[in-house]
Amino acid sequence: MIWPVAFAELRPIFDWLYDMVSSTGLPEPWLSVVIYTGLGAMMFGVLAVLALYLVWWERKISAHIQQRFGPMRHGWHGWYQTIMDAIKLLQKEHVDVATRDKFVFFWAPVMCFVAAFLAYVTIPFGEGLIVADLNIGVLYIMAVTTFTIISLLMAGWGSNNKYALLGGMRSAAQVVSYEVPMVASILVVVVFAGSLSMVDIVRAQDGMFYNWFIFRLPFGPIAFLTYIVAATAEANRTPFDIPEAEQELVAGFNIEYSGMKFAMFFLAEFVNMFTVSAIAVTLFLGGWNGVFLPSWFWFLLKTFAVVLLLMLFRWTYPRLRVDQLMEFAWKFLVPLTFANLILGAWMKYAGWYW
Amino acid sequence: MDIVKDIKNLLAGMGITGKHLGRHAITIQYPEEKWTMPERSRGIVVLLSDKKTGELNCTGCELCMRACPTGAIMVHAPRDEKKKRHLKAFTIDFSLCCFCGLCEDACNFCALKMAPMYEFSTDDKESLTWDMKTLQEIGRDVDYVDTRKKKKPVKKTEAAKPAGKPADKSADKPPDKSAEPALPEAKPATEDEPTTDQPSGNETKEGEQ
Amino acid sequence: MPDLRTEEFVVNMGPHHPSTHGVCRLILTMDGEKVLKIVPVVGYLHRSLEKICENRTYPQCIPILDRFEYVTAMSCNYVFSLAAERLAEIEVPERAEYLRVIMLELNRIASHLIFYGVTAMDIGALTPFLYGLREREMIMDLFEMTCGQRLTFNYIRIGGVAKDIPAEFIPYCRKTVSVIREKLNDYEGLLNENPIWLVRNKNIGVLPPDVGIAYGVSGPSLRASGVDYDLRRDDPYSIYDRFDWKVATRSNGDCYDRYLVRLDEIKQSVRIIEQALDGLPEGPVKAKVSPNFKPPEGETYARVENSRGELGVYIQSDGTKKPYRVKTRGGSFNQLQVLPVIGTGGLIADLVAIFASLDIILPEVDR
Amino acid sequence: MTPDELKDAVAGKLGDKMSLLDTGRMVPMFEISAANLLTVAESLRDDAALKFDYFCNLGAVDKTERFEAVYSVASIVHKHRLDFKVILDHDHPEIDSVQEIWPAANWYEREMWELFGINIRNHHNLTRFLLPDDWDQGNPMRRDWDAPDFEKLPEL
Repeated sequence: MIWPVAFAELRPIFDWLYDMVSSTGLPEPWLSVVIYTGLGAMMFGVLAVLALYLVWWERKISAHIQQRFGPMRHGWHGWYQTIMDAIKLLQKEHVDVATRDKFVFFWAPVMCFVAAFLAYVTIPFGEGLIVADLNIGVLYIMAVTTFTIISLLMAGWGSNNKYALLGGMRSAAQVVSYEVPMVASILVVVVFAGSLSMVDIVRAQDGMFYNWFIFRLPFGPIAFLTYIVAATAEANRTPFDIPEAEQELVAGFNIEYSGMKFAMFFLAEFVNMFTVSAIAVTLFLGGWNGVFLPSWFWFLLKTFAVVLLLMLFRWTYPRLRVDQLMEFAWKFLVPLTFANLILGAWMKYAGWYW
Repeated sequence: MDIVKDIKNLLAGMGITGKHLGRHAITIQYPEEKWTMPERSRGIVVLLSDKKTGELNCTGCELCMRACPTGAIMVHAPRDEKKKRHLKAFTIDFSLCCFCGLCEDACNFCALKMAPMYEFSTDDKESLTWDMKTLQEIGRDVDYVDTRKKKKPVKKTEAAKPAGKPADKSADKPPDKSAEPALPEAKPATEDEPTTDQPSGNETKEGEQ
Repeated sequence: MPDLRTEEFVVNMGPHHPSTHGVCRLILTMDGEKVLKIVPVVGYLHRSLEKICENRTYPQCIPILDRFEYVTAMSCNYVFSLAAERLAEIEVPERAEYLRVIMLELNRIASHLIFYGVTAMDIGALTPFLYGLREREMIMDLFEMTCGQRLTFNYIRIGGVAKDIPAEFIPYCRKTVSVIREKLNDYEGLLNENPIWLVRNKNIGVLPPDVGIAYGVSGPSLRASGVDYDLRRDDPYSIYDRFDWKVATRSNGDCYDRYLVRLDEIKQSVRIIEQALDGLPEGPVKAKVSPNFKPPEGETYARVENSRGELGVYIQSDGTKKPYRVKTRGGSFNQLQVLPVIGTGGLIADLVAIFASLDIILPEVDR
Repeated sequence: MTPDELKDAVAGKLGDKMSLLDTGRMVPMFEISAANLLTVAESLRDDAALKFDYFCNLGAVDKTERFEAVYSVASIVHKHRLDFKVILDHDHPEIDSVQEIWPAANWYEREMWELFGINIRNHHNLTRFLLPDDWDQGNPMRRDWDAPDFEKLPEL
């Protein structure tokens, strides 16, 4: 069996489940398939709830910034409001435009949803709490998060709507552009950790907070800031939310979607936000490292702090224009991150670090 | 440096939103809590009743009906043989009403008032036409100041009364004029008014200076 | 190999679009993100107010014209009353003039606060909208305690105002203006120096002064281009000459200056209100006007400085109770007319910013 | 300039083409014949002492036997204002476009054309403006226009 390395803390439960499944007498390849499907389903459940929770959180945060209440009706401060919303959206009728491209239109939200969840294979939620510690973890995450833009393009194209098409094109340009500074800022960390594996990167930041890469690298703060900026753009959050800029493109790529298809885009956006925050925590903020409290708690705490930062961005800043966005990426972020990367690599080579 | 200044300004913006994050909400949860409406608030038009007798103050003079810019008020008060009006029907179509308050200003008999009530939404447009009974019921507990003149209804002197009065209490009263076929014998008040009304008879008589 | 070429396409922005304030339709011919041609299509909100007014008596016209420019309905009340008073040569009592000025300036602030919020929202920042409306609510409370309505007031009448202010008005009004003055720091801190706000607004949609004058652009939009022209001072009405205030101007004429001019105007309005509250005399609030108001035959075009520019009403009277002809003119009408001139050639995001910065509302255009 | 000075100045300069009416209140009101409109408008705008460069308003009035087109123009520099009107024939109302002189007049003329049925000569863009695209019920601002669903207030 491949997986038991991970999940040290939840070992008894998994052992029990493993025994249950293996007692059925399934031959080995099928046994792994069943187990991984089960793990995937668990992850899916956790993340779906998490995304719903984030939606609620965003609504509360925005409400409090604007001195409103936000959802208050369902439960204490409306805590299950978004669950009810999701149920409502599930029941809603799908309104499809007659001129859509059926295949592309249908699969776009599915792709978006799947792509958003794929990244969680290699995100360490805690010590040993990882689905699979791939030795190319960072590369894998970079690959699958970029997958999202295909779905946005598909949505833009399949809707047969000019606003949607503009939104899809914008998102393609944006995500491709911001991928470059994002990778370049991450590479500094990889260079210093000497590994692409997420677990190894976290282990390289063991100890107190001054061991985190954000404080330890020569240009850690710069790498972190550029990563956050690029990640905001990747997650289509407000200073960079031009693909769905509602004042210009009404709703951008998802203008023709309704009901559950829209909900899938919507939830995927929040899952993406959590993804980029989790990556930021893993790479720069020491991952699960922390004292006294369990590792997964530290991880979630830090991740939610980054999410809060992203939410504050959204409710404070205006939106950039599409060409200014590109200019910012190519003329400012890319040179900065590459200079940072080269400097970092040279320092690593020269041994000037601690 | 430019970048430093920009980052400083960006952080200042976040500081302002962050500062508000901890403050208490200024909105209220509407159906549970409600504003206390100011007393002048113009909501539903209600018919007022006499505090002692409990009868409607309305005399059916139709001034409000003429003042209404949308034609929302319908008053039916035919005269009997002694030229006395009998209020038979008084309906307000709230789907037409624009809540301008001109009817309230036009009324000389404290017969109607715009009460600070606003919850009368419905899903049926027909049910927005309220009749006299309903308006009276709602107006029962509406407080008002009785400013009615206790003058004897002498025919010709009363005619001049409403014309001179509104300026004192600064109410704007735009009743219609005389040439109304639907109202054969208008009350002396409205009959006389147009004739006494000079085209430029609007000088401020008691305005200072 | 066939030539690589792009194709222009037409986008229908509106009638229902988040950034056309109201129901306006802009037919955009676009090359990618670039706007090549703008054709505004208006009339979706045409309620023929002018025709309705022909069938109403003078006092009845005022609540109808409340709906003409509902964001600053006080100005609509006022400009109609002003025209009618000029026709009939009515002298308005002193206290009424002061109350009118207070109300007009409060309404100007309320309108500029909406502008502040809506412009920020069109550029993508959602929070300023709520902050702007928060202070506007206080002004609306003032209006409600005075005349009973929050939006369509019917307060300023021919010959004065409808009612005197209640006792709690003055302390609450002083509190409101001081709160607004204090909160202006928040507004400015959120956007004024924000680099994103600057790149989105600076040098976008530059309106040269000669173009602005030629197209009849008025109010803050024209003053942002450096034209020092304010009807409160230059076509005097009411008692503005008694107060110490400045006409706010800026020089560049871009979206950013149009935004700043409006913030400056809020400050000036606060000054005027404070002085008016200090000097508020006692006395009647309404001249004696017959309920059957009949101005003599004649015609006049009255105009006042509204938050969106020149708000004018032309009344022709034939000596009866009803105006023979009422023609209304709003600032947005001309500002929407100039939009194709200054919006063409930019990106669609710029168009949204320009539309917002001209502060166009559609009921004023369609009437 | 005060209204009285303005009255004299305009009468002195363009007295042969404009005649003063007594209906105007606060601001002098002149009358111009339709043939003179363009020349008068141009000299009003270009004259250094008058300089009416700002177009305020244009509204038509249906007087049942004739049409009046009432123009209001102002000067930004001299801060004065002037109204003038052009009397038009009721059967074949036609007027020159002043949008070459004041571009702002463009939409006002379109509105006048649509709502009153006054034809504008040399206007670049006389197309449907405020009314619905499929409007076929005539010119609604004319006094004799009456739509089947137009409810007047009950006359009392």
